[in-house]
Amino acid sequence: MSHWNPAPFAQQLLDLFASLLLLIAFAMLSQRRILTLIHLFAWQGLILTLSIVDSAWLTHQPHLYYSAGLTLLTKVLILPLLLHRLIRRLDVVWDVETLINIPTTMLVGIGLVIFSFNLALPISHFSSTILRNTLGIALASVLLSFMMMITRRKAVPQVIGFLALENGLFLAATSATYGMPMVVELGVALDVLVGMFIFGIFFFQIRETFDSLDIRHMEKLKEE
Amino acid sequence: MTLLPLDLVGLILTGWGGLGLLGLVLPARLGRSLLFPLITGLSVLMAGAGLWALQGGAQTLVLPIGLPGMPFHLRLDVLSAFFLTLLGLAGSGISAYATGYFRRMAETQAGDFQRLTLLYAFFLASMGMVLVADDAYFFMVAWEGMALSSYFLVTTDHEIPAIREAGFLYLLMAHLGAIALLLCFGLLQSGAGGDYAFATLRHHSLSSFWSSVTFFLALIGFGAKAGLLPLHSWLPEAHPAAPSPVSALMSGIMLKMALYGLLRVLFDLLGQPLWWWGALLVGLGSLTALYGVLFAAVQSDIKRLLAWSSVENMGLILSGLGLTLLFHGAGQETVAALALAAVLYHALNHAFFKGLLFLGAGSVLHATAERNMAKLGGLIRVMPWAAGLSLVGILSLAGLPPFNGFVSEWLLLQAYLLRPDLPQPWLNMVLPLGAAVLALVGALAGFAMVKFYGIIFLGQARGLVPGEVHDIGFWERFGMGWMALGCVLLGLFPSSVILQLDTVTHALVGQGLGASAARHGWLWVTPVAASRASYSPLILFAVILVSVGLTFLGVRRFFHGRWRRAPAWDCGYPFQTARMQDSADGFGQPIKQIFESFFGLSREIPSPFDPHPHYHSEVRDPLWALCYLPLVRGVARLVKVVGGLQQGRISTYLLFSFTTLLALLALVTGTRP
Amino acid sequence: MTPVNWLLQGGQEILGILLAPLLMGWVGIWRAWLQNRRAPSLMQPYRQLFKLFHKEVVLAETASPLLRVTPYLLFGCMGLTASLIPMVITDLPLAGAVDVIALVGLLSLARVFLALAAMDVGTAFGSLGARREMLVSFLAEPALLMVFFTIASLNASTSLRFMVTGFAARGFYLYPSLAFAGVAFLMVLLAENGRIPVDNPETHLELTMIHEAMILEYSGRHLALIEWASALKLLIYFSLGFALFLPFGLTDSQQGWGILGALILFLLKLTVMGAGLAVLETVSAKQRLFRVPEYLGTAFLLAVLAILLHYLLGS
Amino acid sequence: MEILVLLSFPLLGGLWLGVTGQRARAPQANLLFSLATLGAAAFLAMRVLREGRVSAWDEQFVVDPFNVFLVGLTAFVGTTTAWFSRPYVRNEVQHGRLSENRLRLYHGMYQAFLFTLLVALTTNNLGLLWVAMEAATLTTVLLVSLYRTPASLEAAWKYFILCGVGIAQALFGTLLLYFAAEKVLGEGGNALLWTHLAQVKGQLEPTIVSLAFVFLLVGYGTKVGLAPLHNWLPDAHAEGPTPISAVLSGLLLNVALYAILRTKVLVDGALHQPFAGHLMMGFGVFSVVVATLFLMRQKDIKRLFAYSSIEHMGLMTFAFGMGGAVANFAGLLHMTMHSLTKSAIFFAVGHASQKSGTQLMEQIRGLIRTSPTIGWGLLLGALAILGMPPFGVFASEFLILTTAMHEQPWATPILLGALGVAFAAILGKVQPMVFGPATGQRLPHPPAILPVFLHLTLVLILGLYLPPALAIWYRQAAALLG
Repeated sequence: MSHWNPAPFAQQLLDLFASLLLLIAFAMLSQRRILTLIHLFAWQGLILTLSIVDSAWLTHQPHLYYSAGLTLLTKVLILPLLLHRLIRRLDVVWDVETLINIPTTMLVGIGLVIFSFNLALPISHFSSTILRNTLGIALASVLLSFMMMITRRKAVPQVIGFLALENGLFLAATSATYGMPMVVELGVALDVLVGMFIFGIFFFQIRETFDSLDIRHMEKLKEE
Repeated sequence: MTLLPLDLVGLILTGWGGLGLLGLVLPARLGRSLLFPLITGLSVLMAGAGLWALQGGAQTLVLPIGLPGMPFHLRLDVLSAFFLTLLGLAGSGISAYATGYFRRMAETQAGDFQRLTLLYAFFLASMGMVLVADDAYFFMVAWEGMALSSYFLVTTDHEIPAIREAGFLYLLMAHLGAIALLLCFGLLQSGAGGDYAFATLRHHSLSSFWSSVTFFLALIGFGAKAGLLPLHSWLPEAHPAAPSPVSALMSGIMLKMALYGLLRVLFDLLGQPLWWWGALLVGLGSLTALYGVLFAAVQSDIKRLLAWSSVENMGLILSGLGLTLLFHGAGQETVAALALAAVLYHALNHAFFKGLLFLGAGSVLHATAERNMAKLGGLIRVMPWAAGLSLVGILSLAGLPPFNGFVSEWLLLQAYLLRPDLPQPWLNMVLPLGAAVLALVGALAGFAMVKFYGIIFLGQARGLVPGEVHDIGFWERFGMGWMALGCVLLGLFPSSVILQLDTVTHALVGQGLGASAARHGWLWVTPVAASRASYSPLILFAVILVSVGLTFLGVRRFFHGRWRRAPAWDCGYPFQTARMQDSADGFGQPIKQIFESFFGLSREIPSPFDPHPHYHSEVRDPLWALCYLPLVRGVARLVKVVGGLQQGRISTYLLFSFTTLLALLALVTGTRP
Repeated sequence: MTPVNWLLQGGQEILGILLAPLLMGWVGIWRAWLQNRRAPSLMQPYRQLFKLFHKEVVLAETASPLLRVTPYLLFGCMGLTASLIPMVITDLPLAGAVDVIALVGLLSLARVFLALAAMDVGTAFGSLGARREMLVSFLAEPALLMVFFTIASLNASTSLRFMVTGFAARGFYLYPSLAFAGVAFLMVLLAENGRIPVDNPETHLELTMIHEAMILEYSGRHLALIEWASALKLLIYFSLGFALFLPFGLTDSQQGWGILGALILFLLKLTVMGAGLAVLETVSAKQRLFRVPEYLGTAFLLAVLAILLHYLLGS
Repeated sequence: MEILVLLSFPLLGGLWLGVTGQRARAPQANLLFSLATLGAAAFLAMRVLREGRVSAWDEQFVVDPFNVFLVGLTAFVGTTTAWFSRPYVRNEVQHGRLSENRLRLYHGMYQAFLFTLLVALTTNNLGLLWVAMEAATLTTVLLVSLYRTPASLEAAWKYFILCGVGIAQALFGTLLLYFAAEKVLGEGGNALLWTHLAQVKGQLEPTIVSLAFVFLLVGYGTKVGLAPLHNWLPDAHAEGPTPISAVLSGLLLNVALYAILRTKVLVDGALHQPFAGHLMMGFGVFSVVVATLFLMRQKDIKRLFAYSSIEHMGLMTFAFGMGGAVANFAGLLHMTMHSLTKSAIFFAVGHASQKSGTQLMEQIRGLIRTSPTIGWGLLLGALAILGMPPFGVFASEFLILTTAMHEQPWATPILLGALGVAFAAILGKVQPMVFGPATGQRLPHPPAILPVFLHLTLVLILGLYLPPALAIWYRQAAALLG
C-alpha cells in the first residue's frame, strides 16, 4: 500500500461510480420503454466495469482486471446485444406496463435505499477495505432491481431486472471484498451466461406458446 | 436354558408373523387348509402362555432392533398376561372360524386370500406386540401396525364406496389417536432423559397439571380406539366393513387394546390418579354406553348393530374403569379392586360374546350375502347350528343369567352399589345415576338383541333368500362353538375367573378379590361378604334345569303329548305374507319415536293417498354434525384463506420473497446488540 | 342349611304355583264386582288351566323348537323365582345363589324367551307383541332395578334375605325414599304384568294388546303353562312388594307356628292387595301405547329419585 | 482422488449423453453412468468411514461424514431414478410426448444435474457451492419445460425466475460471509473454504454473519421450498417429467438444505446464540403448516406430493433448527427417509399417471385392480410418508417430535396438528386412487417396479432396525452439525 497519492481521488471516483449505479437503478425502476431499459442496463454494466477497474487499480488486485474484462464482455457487450437482437426478432419494443404506478415505486425505492444504508452502516465500520462505503449502495441497487422485477409485467423487463440485480451483486463483490476467488468468479460468469442463454430459449418458447411475452398469460398454475 | 413365558410369547408372535409371510408366498390352495389352523394352534398356545404368565412376576427382554439408543423393550407382567390370554382365547375361536370362512375366497380370489392371510396374521401379531411392548417407540410401532393391518383388512372389499369411506375414516381416527398418544408419551417422558422405555417413564412423576394433560391425551388416544364418545364415529362404520372374522377380532379383541393402553398408562406409568379423572371417565363411559345401545337398537344392518353394541360395551367398560380410578384415588382399594375385576371380566366376556355374534353374522352373510336384516328371517330352520350358537351370544350380550355377560354387569353394579365413601359428597349422590344408566343400558341391550335374533333367525324369510342357504361347516361350527363355550363357562365359573384376575388387580390397585370372592368355595361369588351380595350361577343354572325339567316331566306325566301342525293363525285376514312381519326398522320404531330428539332422524312418511307408498327413515349420528363437521369446515376455511398465497402471479411470489427478506433484515437490525 | 330349609323352599315354590291362579281369580272377581258384573267362580282359572292342559296342541307350520321350549322355560323360571322370594320365611337356602339383580335377570331371561318365541312363527302380531313387550320392559326393568337398589342401599345388601331382615332388625322407621320406591314399584308391577293402564289382560283387540299378541300362536298345554306363568308372575310381584315394603310377619324361624302365622299374614296381604289392584285397574284407563314410555319413564325417575333421596338424606 | 472420480462419471455421462442421448440405448447408458457414480460413491464412503475426512484439489473438495452420507444418498436415488426413468421415457416416446431431440436434452441434463448436485455436496468452497446450486437450477429448468406445454413453460419460468432471484440473494450472503472471513483469514481463496472458516468461526464478526445468514437462508431456502418462498416448487414438480420430480424432491431440496446447514454451523459458531436455529425453526413450522393446508385442496397428484415435500422439508428445517445431537440425528434420518420414500412415491405416481393418461387425481381410480404393484406401491408409499409405523419416516418423526416436546414445547401441538391434517388430506386423496373399480390402460413398456419396492423396503427396514455402522455414521454427521 505505498501508492497513497492518487488514492483519495480514486476513492472518490469509486463512490461516484457507485452512486451512478444507484442512479441508473432508479432510472430503470422508472423507465417504461424497453429499449431504453436495455441501454440503461448496458450503461450500468459499463459503469460497473469502470468501478472494478478503478478498484483494481486502487488495490492492486490483478484478478480484478480479469473480472472487469469479463464484466465488460458479458454485461456491456454480449448481453445487451443479445437482448437487443432478441426484442427486434420478437418485435417487442413496446412500452412497459407496471403493476404499481411509478411515483409510488420511487417512494418505496427511496425507503429501500435508506433501509439498506442503515443496514450496511455497522458493517462498514468493520470493514478493513477502503471500498466499504459502496456496500450500502450495492445492497440498495440489489433491492431496487428486485423491486423492479416485482413491478414489471412483461418477461423481458423482468429478466433485465434480474440481470441488474446481478450487477448489484458484482458491485458488492468487487468493491466490498476485492472480488471473489477466481474459480468462483468464473463459475458465476458461466452461470450468468448459461442463464441468459436459457432465458433466450424461454423467450422464444413463451412467445411461440402464448403469442406474447406478457407474463400475465403465465398465471394459470395456481390454487383455485 | 429354561423357557420363560415371555420367550414363548415372543416365539408365538414371531410364529404368527412367519405364518403371515408364508401365506403371502404359499399358493392359496395350500395355504387355506394349512395356515389358519396353524394360526389357531398358536392362539391356543398364546392363551396358555398368558395363563402361565398370569401366575408369576414380570419378565423383560431387550431386542437388538429398533432405533439406536432406543432398542425394542419387551415386558410381560400380569396385566399384559391377562390381555394376552384374552387375545389367545378369543383369537383361537375366531381363527378356527376363519379357516372355514375364507375357504371360498381362497378358491376364487387366490391373490386376495394370500394378502388377507398375511394381514390377518400380522394383525394378531401386532396386537400381541402392543401387549408386550415396554417402550414408547415399540408401543407406537405395534399400535400403528395394528391400525394399519386392520385398515387393510377393513378395506378388503374396497370396490364398495362405503367401505372405502369407512376405511379412510378409520385410519384417520386411528392416526389422530396415535398422535395424541405420541404427545402423551412425550409428556410422560419429559425431562427424564433420552430414554423412552416404560421403566424410565414409570419412575418419572409429573405435576398434577401435566399429569392431567397426559391423562387427557391418553383418553383421546385410547378413547379414539375404544370408540369413546365423541370419538366413536369411525367404529360403527369400520367394524362392519371388514370380513366377519376380522370384525370379530376388531370388536372382540382390538378394542380391548385400548383398555389395556389406558390401564397401562393410568395405573402403571402415570402415578397417582386424580379423583376427577375417574368422575370424567364414569360420565363419558356411561354416556357412551347409552348412546351406543340406543343406536344399536335402531340399526337395520346386522353388523352395524353389533358394532354399535361394541360402542355400548366399551362405554360400560370405561365407566367401570372410571369407578376404579375414583375408588383407587380415594384409597378404597377393595371397591377399586371390585370395579377393576368387573372391568377386566367384562372385557373378557365382550371378547367372547361379541366375537361369537360377529361370527354368527358372518355365517348369515356368507349364506345369504345379505346384510340388511329387513330381507332376512327364519334362518333358524335352515341354519340351526349358526342360530343355536348365536342364541348363546345374544343371551350373553343381553346380560342374562346364567351367561357371562350377566356376571360382569353384576359385578359392576355391585361396585356401584357398595356404598362408597368418597371424599366428594356430591359424587356419592351422583354415582347411583351411573347404576341407573347401567340398568337402562342393560335393558336396552336386551331389546336390541331380541330384535337382532328375532328378525334374522326367527319368523319367516322376508324377501328372497338367494340360492340354497347352507348351514356352517365344521371349522365354523368349531369356532363358534368355542366362543359359545367360552360364554357359558365364563358365566358359570365366575369365582375361578376372579381368582385368575386377582394377580392383576393386586398389581394395579394393590388389592384382590380372590380371598373374599371365593371364600365360600368355587361355587359362589361373594365379592365382599356373603351378607352384601352373593351369586352362584352354577346353582342357578342347575335349579333352572331342574325346575324346567320338572315342569316338563310333570306336564308329560299328567297330560298327553299330542300335537299337530296347522297354518299360523291369520286373525281372519287370509292374505298375510312374510313381509308383514316387523322389519328391523319397524322393530326399532318405538325407540326411534321415544328418543327422536336424540337421533338425527330424517323420515319420509307416505300420505294415505300415495299410490306407490314409500317409507324411508334414516338415523344419523348427531354428534357427527356437532363435533366433526365444524372441525372439517374450520379447516376448510383456513385452507381457503391460505390458498390465497398461491394465486399464480410471479410478481406476488417475488413480493413474498422480497418482504420475507426485508422482514428478516429488519429483524436482524432490530435485535442487533 | 338343613334339609328342612330345602323342604321349605320347595314348599314355597309349590305354594306359589298353586296360589297364583287363585290370585288371578280373586282379582278377576273384584273387577267383575266393581264393573257390576256377575263374578265368575274363584276357581275359574284352575278350570281353564285344566281344560287347556287336556287340549291338543296346534303348532303353526313355521314354528321352530324354540316355540315349544319356551312355555316350559317360562314356567320353570317363574316357579323358581317364586321360590326365591321370601313369602313366608326368609332363610331360604337358594337365597344366596340369586340376589335381586339375578332375580331381575331371571325374569328378564323368561321375557326374552317369550318375546323370541313370539317372533318365531313370523306373523305380524307376534313380532308386534314382542316389540311392545320389549318396549315396556326396557324401561320397566331398570326401574325395578332402581327400586331394588334403593332398598339395597338402605340395607347394604343386594341379597333379598338380608334386605328383608335388615328392616326387621332396625325396627320401625319411616324412610322417605321408600315412599318413592314404593310408588315406582307399583307402577312397574302394573306394567310388567300387563295390567291397565299399560295393557289389558282381557283385551283381544289387536291394536292394543301386548301380552296377548305374543301368545296368539299358543294352544293347549303350552298356552296353559304360559297363562299359569303369567299368573305366577303377578304373584311374584305381589310377594316381592310385600317382602320389601310390608315385611312384617315374615319369619326367620323354622318353627311351625311362626310359619303358620306368616302364611296367614301373607294370604291376608294378598287378599287385600288383590282387591286393591282391581280397584286401581277399574278407576284408571288404558293408555295409548306411546304414552307408556312416559308412564314408565316416570316410574324410572321416581326410583332414581328414591335412591338419590336416600343418599341425600342419608336414610 | 475418489472425489474426482466420483465427479467425473456424471460429467462424462452428461457430455456423452448430450451428444448421443437420443439413441435407443441411451436410457441404459444413463443407468450405467449412474451406477458407476454409485459405485464411486460407495468407494468414497468406505474410505471416509475408514479414514475420516478426505480432500482433493487443494481442499477445494472435502468429504466428511456429513456430506458423504448425502453423496451416497444422491448417488443411490440418482441410480434408482435412472432405472425408473428407463421404461418411463420409453413410454413417453411411445405416447408421442417426447421427441428425439428432447430425449438427448433429457439424458444429458439428467447426468449434468447429478454432477452439479455432487459438486455442491463435495465442494469445500462456499462460492463453488453457490455456483453448483445455480447450475443445478439451470440444468433442471429446461427439463421442467421438457413437454413444452403452456403449463410446463409457465412452471419452468417461475422456477427459473424465483430460484434465480433466490440464488442471487444467496450470492449476496456468500459475499457477506467472505467479507467477514477475509478479515480473519486474509484475502484469497482460503477465505471461502468451509473447513478453514469452521476453524475460525468464533472470530467472525457476528453482525455481518447474521446478515449473511439471512441472505443465505432466504436464498437457499427458496430452493429448499420453505414457505413463503416455496411457490415455484409445486409447479415445477407437477409439470416436469416424473423422474425429474423425483430427483427434485428427493435430492435437490436436500442439497439446498445442506447448503443452509453448512452455513448454520458457521453462524452458530460466530454468534454464540441460537439465532440461526430460531429462524430455521420459524420457517420450518410455518412451512409445515402452510404445506399441510395446501395439501387439502390439491387436484393434481404430483402437486400433492410436491406440497408434501415442502411439509417434510419444513420438518427437517425445524429439526436442524432445534439443533443438538438427537435433533440433528433425527433430521438426517428424516432426510434419508424422505428422499427414499418420496422418490418411491414419484416412481409409482409416474406410472400411475402414465397409465391413466392424466395427473388429475379424480380421474385416477382403482390402481390396485389394474396394476396391483403400482397401486400398493403408491398406497404404502403414501402411508410411509404420512409417518405410519413401521416405516422409517415414523422413526425420524418420532425423534423430532419427542425432542421438540422438551426443547420447543410450543411447536409440538402445531406440528402434530399439521401432521394430522396432512394425514387426512393425503390419505383422503390417495385411497380413492388405489382402491375401487379400475380404470386405465396397459403400458407399452412394463413399468419399473423394483425401484419403488427397493426404496420402500429400505425405509421399512430402517424404521425397525438401523445398522450400528449407519447409526455411527449419522452420529458423526450430527456431531459435525453441532
